[in-house]
Amino acid sequence: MSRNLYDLIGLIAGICFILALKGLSSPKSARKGNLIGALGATIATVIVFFYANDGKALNNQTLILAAIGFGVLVGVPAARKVQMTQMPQLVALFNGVGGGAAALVAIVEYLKLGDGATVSVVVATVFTVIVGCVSFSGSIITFLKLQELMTTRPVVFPFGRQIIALTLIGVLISGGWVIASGGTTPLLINGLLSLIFGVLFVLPVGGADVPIVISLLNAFTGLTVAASGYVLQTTLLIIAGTLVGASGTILTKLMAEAMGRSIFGTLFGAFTAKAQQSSGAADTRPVKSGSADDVAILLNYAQRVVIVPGFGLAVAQAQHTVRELADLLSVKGVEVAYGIHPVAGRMPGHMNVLLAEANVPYEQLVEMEEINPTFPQTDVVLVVGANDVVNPAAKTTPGCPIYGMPILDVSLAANVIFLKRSMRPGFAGIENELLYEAKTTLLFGDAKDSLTKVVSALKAL
Amino acid sequence: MSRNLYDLIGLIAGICFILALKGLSSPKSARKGNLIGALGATIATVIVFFYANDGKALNNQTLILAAIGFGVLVGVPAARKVQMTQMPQLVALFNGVGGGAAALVAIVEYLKLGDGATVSVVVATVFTVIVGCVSFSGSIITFLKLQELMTTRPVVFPFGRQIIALTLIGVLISGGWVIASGGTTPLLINGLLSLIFGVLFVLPVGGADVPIVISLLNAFTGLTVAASGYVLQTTLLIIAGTLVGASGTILTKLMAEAMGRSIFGTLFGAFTAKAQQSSGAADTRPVKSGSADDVAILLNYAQRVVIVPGFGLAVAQAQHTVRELADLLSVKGVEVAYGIHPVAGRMPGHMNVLLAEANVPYEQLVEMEEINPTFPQTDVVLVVGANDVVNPAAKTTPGCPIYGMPILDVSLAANVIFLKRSMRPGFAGIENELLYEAKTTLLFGDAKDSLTKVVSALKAL
Amino acid sequence: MVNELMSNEIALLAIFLLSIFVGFEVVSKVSTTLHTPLMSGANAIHGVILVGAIVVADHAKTTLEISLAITAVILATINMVGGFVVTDRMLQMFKGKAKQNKVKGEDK
Amino acid sequence: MVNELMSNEIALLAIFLLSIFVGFEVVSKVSTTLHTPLMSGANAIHGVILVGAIVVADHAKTTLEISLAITAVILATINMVGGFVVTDRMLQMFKGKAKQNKVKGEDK
Ligand SMILES: NC(=O)c1ccc[n+]([C@@H]2O[C@H](COP(=O)([O-])OP(=O)(O)OC[C@H]3O[C@@H](n4cnc5c(N)ncnc54)[C@H](OP(=O)(O)O)[C@@H]3O)[C@@H](O)[C@H]2O)c1
Ligand SMILES: NC(=O)c1ccc[n+]([C@@H]2O[C@H](COP(=O)([O-])OP(=O)(O)OC[C@H]3O[C@@H](n4cnc5c(N)ncnc54)[C@H](OP(=O)(O)O)[C@@H]3O)[C@@H](O)[C@H]2O)c1
Repeated sequence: MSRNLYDLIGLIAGICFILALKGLSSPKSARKGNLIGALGATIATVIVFFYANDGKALNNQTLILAAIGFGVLVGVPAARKVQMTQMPQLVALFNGVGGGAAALVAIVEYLKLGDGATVSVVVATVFTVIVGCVSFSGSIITFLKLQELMTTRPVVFPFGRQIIALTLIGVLISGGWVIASGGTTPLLINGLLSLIFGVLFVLPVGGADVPIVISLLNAFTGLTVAASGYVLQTTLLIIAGTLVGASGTILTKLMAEAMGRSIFGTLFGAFTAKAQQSSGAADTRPVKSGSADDVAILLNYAQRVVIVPGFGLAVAQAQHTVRELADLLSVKGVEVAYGIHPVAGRMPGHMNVLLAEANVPYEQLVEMEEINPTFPQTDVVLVVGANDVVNPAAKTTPGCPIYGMPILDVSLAANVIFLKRSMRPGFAGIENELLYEAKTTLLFGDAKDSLTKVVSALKAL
Repeated sequence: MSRNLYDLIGLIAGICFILALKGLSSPKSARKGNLIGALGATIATVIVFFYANDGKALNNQTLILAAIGFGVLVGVPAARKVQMTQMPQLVALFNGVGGGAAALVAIVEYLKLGDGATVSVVVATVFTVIVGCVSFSGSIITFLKLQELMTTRPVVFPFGRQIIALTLIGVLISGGWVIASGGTTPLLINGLLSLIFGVLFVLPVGGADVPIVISLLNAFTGLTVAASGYVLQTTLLIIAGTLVGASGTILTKLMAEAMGRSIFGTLFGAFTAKAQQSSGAADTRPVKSGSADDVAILLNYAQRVVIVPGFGLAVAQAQHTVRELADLLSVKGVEVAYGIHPVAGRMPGHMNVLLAEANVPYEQLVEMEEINPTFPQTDVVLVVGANDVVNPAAKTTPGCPIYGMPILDVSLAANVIFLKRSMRPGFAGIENELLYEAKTTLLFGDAKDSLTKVVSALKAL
Repeated sequence: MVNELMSNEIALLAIFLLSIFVGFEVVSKVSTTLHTPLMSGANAIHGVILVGAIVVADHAKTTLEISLAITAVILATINMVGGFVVTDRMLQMFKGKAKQNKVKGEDK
Repeated sequence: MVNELMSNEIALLAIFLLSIFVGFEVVSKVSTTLHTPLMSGANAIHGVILVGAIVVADHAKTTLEISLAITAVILATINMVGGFVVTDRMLQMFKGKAKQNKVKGEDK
């Protein structure tokens, strides 16, 4: 296959990727978009077999095909079997291996070129190795955090910032060393330091900020792919990598904005955060806590109930139970809707996926802007493991971490029920005044257990 | 200047153009966007002097500079002095000369290359000449139509479609001839036929559809610029031309959609249109026509008045008088707002420009979506030279030409006053039932005259 | 074989296709109010054909070539300079109340 | 002088810059609901590094090179194939009521 034909087909694959991202940006075309992306990737993979070795069978072709087969055998079942609540960590893992692959590609090409590599190629190689390794090890840490194989809290260590800064300097110096002198050892050291930097860089990030970091590492991996495209002079890799790099950057920004965080704050927040003021005075105030029966009665006689799911619902994996409750209420003639806050849960849009998986009808999922005007006509709001997204402090307390974030105005409803395990605050670490209001009832316990009890109580009524 | 440096700076200019289009797409940044575009164009123009003749003064440099000076002397005053109502035709004219310039560039390069031109270059040349000439002559015709130097009605002639089709075939054949045999004569014939085709192609378009055609020709010119960029191997021209071609195409589609037309229908509608059914029965029905004094009284005792300007306001150039009236009412304590329909006037957004020119405060200009809910609380709607954009047939009469177009729901207000010259229908040629309703008062006459009378009457009250 | 360079034709094609996407995406959400200034601004941008006109005017040898090229320079300049000026004038009028009083239109 | 060809470096730079704009523009208006699938889909797209991995696996001579390259092929395949499959699974769940009854999740 001629270089021209190869590039031409590569261009077609690149356009598939553009169309894929375009499709993925709109709910109607999202699935088709993803398929177009898969088509582009397939085209690109197939044609390289006809081009790379001038049309002859590739060197190591059997090994390559076996490796692809093995990758499919690992990747597809993982993607098929993962629970929806574990989606974030799977995406992190896939991203990490991609970054690792890009780094390896650059290394092998570097080994092969030896002293023949031009300076610009070496620079691109070093970039790929650094960013690919950071993406790889960083993603592994995010995976461990999300999978709760390690603490989800920010890991802070003495002189943390200094150590991170020193590692970064080491990465840059060893990178410069590779460019200046060439050779395998410097590249190895550079790669190792980059791996360490990736770990250190993600450790201080708190569990709830992890999705932003995943998105950022995703953008990083995109850029490494673009750089290895330059090393290999493959236009398709440049286009695909840059697309992902650019859209990933914007996406990271959008995500951070949606949850009222700055990207910088997310990454370095743990070291600079002032100790959370645990407004001790509040703790002594009385709250109205109820039993599952109380809650069942309140729900039973309501005309309209809005369910507000949050992070705690994902933790408790209570999506199926919540749906059972909603169905039961619907049968009893109660109007039920779900109020979905854009950043409720562990990832943006996570609630939609969780609830959709539990077969909650799409029409019952109502976005924040649309549900807010309906709260005054709502009898009961059932807040299942959510806190920040209904905290009025976002409107009333200038200076608090979530000030300015749009919230669900559940306090406008006649009654509010909170299902949570304790009086502990949510992710942002601030007291929720709503818990102390007269219209609020608290049902303590794991969301799934509590819901199961409420369902039984309702059936018994 | 090396080719690399030149291309690099050209790339910067290209990015300026992207940022310009981006800026122009949002009201806040539009003006800055335009300035960035001008910056890019300036950069591009300046650097070519340092590159084209390897850094030495260009051949014919004095002539070139004089030509640029002359162009500035013609273009700037025209742009400065034109009345806002004549904006569309000026844009058409500027577009036409751009297309003409692209065609000339391709021709000169073709003459210079002679037999040395590769096939792909000749193909690009022929494309540039055809499309550039069509854009040139077509734009001239749109100019003549809008400036009312010729009839604004669709010009239909016997066997019109056939003649147009034959000319197109001639254009294509002569184009093929150039590619096959080269030489100057074929190119000359090709250019002439293209000029003729441009004229024939625009003649059947009715006055109100002309903006769509201007936008289409604008996209065409963009593509010719891209093609001449290929002929001259200038990356910047390819980027700039393609950007304009693509964005112009989308814009044409958006414009046509906003006024409920298909692009195809616009171009060939005149030949296929069924004779407008002039529903004769309607003519005999009585209408309530009032005097300027009646209108003044109605307005004087209103609490809230909405002014709906349309095509007729532009024709009558009544924007300053309408503002006088609005100011007078405001002083008298009447709440005044303007309801702006997206396709009222001669071009999309034309009303905003006209009224802004008359110093109507920006806040009083209310878009359709926002003004519609306020009509039930409105006492008087003053419809100044508008018709289709308030015609309820768009909602009630399936199959009529404007069916499905969103309209201003003025019939929800307590009183409606129409300022128009006759009972003739608007652009779409359909009867407006609203004119016969009990709540409607008609004040016949030129909008500017009528408004002047109303203002005097109001002052006398 | 990999590590050859991309051909010029393919590079131009890639640039062309990517520019199409950029052009499409950038304007696809524009509000109707801005259609006219956007059209006019895009119109000014293609006035950059002036660059091409200057290049061919430099190449031009015969009187015919020179006169055609110089005409192209004039036309392109009118397109470009006039286009940007008229767009700016249009957009100037979209400003809020605050700045409006100082500019009083030259319209009759 | 004009009519030379563009250099390879400049062409790649132009492609890179235009791709940045396309990437930015295409996703800049996405609704929060789709952030997660979009991230996951973009993630799958960069799995196309598989192409690069195959190329270097073809080049590879020494055992070290071959084993690194084959590892890259495996990792890239997981990224690409797994990414598209998981994104599809996620998006499948966004469907309306009509189609929902036939798929019952494999979640506990
Ligand atoms: N969606 C995203 O993309 C994303 C990403 C990063 C960060 N964030 C941030 O995360 C927060 C999300 O707000 P949110 O209201 O959904 O969550 P939240 O404010 O973190 O509150 C979660 C609540 O769930 C309760 N909970 C935890 N586990 C539970 C269980 N097993 N059963 C019952 N209750 C349980 C917790 O209280 P107890 O401990 O007392 O039970 C807590 O009050 C926002 O601040 C957002 O900015 C979101
Ligand atoms: N804005 C755009 O971009 C654009 C472009 C192309 C087409 N269009 C189409 O144009 C139409 C615009 O709707 P529209 O309601 O603004 O206009 P219209 O439906 O064309 O009605 C204009 C009205 O103004 C009256 N008129 C004309 N000259 C007048 C004068 N000197 N004094 C007083 N009245 C005068 C006419 O009635 P008399 O003759 O009885 O006076 C007519 O009823 C729509 O159908 C739209 O689709 C718009």
